[in-house]
Amino acid sequence: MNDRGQRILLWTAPPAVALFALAYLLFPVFSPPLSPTLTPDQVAAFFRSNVTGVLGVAILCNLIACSLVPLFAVTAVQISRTASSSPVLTYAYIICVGVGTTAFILADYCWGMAAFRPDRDPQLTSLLNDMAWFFFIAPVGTIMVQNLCFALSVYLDERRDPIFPRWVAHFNVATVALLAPSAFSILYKSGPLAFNGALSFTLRLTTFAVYIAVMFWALLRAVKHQGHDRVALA
Amino acid sequence: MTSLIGNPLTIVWALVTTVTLASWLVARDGGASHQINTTVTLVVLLIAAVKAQLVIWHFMEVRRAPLWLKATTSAWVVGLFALLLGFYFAGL
Amino acid sequence: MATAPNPEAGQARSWRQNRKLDQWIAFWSVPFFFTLFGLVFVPLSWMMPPRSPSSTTPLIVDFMRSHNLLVACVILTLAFGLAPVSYSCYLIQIRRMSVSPAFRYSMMIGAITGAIVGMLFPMFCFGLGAFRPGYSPAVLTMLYDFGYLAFIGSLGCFCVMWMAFGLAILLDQNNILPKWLGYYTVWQYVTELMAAPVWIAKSGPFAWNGLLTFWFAMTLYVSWQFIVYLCIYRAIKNQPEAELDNARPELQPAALDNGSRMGA
Amino acid sequence: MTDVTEDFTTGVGNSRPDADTRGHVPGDSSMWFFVVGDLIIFGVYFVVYMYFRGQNHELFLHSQARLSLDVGAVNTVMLLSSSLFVALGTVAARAGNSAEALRRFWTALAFGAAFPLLKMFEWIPEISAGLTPGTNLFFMFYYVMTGMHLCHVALGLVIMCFVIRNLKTSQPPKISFVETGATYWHMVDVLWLVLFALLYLMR
Repeated sequence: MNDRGQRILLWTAPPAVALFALAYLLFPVFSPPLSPTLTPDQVAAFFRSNVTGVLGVAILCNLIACSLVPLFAVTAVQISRTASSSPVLTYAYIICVGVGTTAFILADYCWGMAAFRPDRDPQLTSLLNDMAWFFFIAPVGTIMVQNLCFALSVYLDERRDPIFPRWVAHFNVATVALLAPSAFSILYKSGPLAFNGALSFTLRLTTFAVYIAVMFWALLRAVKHQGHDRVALA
Repeated sequence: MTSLIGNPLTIVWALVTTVTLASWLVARDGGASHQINTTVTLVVLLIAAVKAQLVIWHFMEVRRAPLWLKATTSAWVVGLFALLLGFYFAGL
Repeated sequence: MATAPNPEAGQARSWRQNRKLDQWIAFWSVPFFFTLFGLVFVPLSWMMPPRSPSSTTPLIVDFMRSHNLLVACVILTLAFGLAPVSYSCYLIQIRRMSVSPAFRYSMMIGAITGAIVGMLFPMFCFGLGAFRPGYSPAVLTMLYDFGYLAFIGSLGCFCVMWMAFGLAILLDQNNILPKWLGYYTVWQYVTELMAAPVWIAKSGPFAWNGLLTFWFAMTLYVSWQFIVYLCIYRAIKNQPEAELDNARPELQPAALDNGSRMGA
Repeated sequence: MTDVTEDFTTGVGNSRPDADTRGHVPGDSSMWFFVVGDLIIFGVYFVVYMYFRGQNHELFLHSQARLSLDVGAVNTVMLLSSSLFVALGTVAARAGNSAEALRRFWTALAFGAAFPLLKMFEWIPEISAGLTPGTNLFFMFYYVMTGMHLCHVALGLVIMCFVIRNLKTSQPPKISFVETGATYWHMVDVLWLVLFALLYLMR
């Protein structure tokens, strides 16, 4: 009875992921990802020639920006079920999700702004594009702490049949290592660490996608085995 | 029953109010020309110090408070107005 | 890692078996984060103490183009996830108080807003200025103003946090944290009011580098941050084992289950 | 430091100094931590104001001329009278006479509520005349200090409403809460006395 709500929330994740994939494929800025070495005039020209594409995806992302929050909410509930001495990890997890989602929304705003009036001064369009990339790629701090909190709660779980298998925790720690390099995208304009580089862009997005898939599966299993011990996260 | 008129608090109030009105008059005509007037400032600040001490002492009942409270509040009043006058005369 | 002496039956327990391990990890991450924060802001990028809002444009342009700002940005984007951990240290103490959960929820929401508008966004404003050399002085000055005003001028989110935290301490009957700390926390609300004029004044004591709005408010804030941190240490230490969520059954007082302990 | 004389409700006469309550801290002691701290914070503001006034006497004097001294004086009398009735109300409440205490606190609330109204009558003409915090340093000090004081007055009025509710509902009223509210209100009054002298009267 208690986990029906959580199951419903969990099953909102697959359509959300589908929409994010759609947005990723349709987004002209991503195919191929804009290079940081572009001069402001080239960036302005790019936005002038792709207004509909960028605006369309910006609106779509604006709508689905928080669509993965239910998944994270269910994770927070499951973290609070693992019997650590206090909900410190749950609260940290919730705040990290809030901050991370807001950063993504700000990135979406900046791209939307750049495309809203593409005949702006090229410097401003280039600034908005840079700001969008900053907010999209760079802030990995919260996702890393989020995953570490989750991993810690699994390690500290003293139940006979633990809520999550140990490897899920190891996986979360691994994602932290994989996401860390994209914070350095601020320092470089070319090479693997740049915005469009292999490490900062492709590795980060694939890691995040795999992370969502694994968490979705692990949460489904955890919610199914929750039975009826009522959780008072409060 | 505590009568209103003879009450020491009312006396303190009356004193402080008249002093306020007095300093208002002093400032109104004495300082009407709006240039530096050290006597007005000195009088006004000292009156304010006395008023503050009276309110703290009687209204806030610090009169019957333990020593540490009396000391802190008096130190604040004296220290503050000393600093104020100090900076005022330093800035002349 | 501090090995908090465990009041368990005397046998030496390595810190791994400590019952409050998650709280101690969260607790000891805060000084690390604040020292890192301090190092990044003052010696590394010399962002703090802030320059004057009315400094000349060449000075602003020169400062905004320094490479250290980018390095500061990177370190902060890696570490700023620890800010929520420090806020959750406060939240778990509020949860132990006999107050409604509304206090910790409002503090949580304030924390989420504060982490973005008060830290990440201004940091990126400075990073963006240094990222691309081609920007005109006008754009750089805008980023410079936006960065400092967002850092020092973000008021509302912290207002609600300190008010919720202060009120929770004052209304709490379990005396988790001392009452004077509650009043001290409400003062932080006053320091936010004191910072409001930064949006108006461009020089003098009320500018964003002014004597009153920055230095005095900062001394009040930093001293409070240090003192509240000591009180949290004491609160974690004094929490009886039985009261923990993962208390073993024999320690658990008979009728208490997880739900009933929280205030209505 | 628990306030040992908290529920001390002797029918003490108003004039005789009460030897037995020597060392009686009105309200709870941690509230005094707040009061003294607030006095110190405002004290720093006053001293910094005086320092910057010393830097630029002309500007401060001419700006000061634009203030209306009369509203300031009336406001001072309002706060003083409100403080008087709060003090009288506390004495009556301690004497166990809740009805009398209630009447006095209502009067105090009336006088106290007049303060923000008068302040608005003072501020709105000034702001519409173009004297805003951004005009010059004096007006920044003027608006910031009186603004922060106004916030304290607003909080004081709210606390006074709670005191009145306490007097009306609980028999006997919680004396320490009444005293705490009174202490806070008197502090607000003291701050205004100094503000009035610094902003309006001094030359």
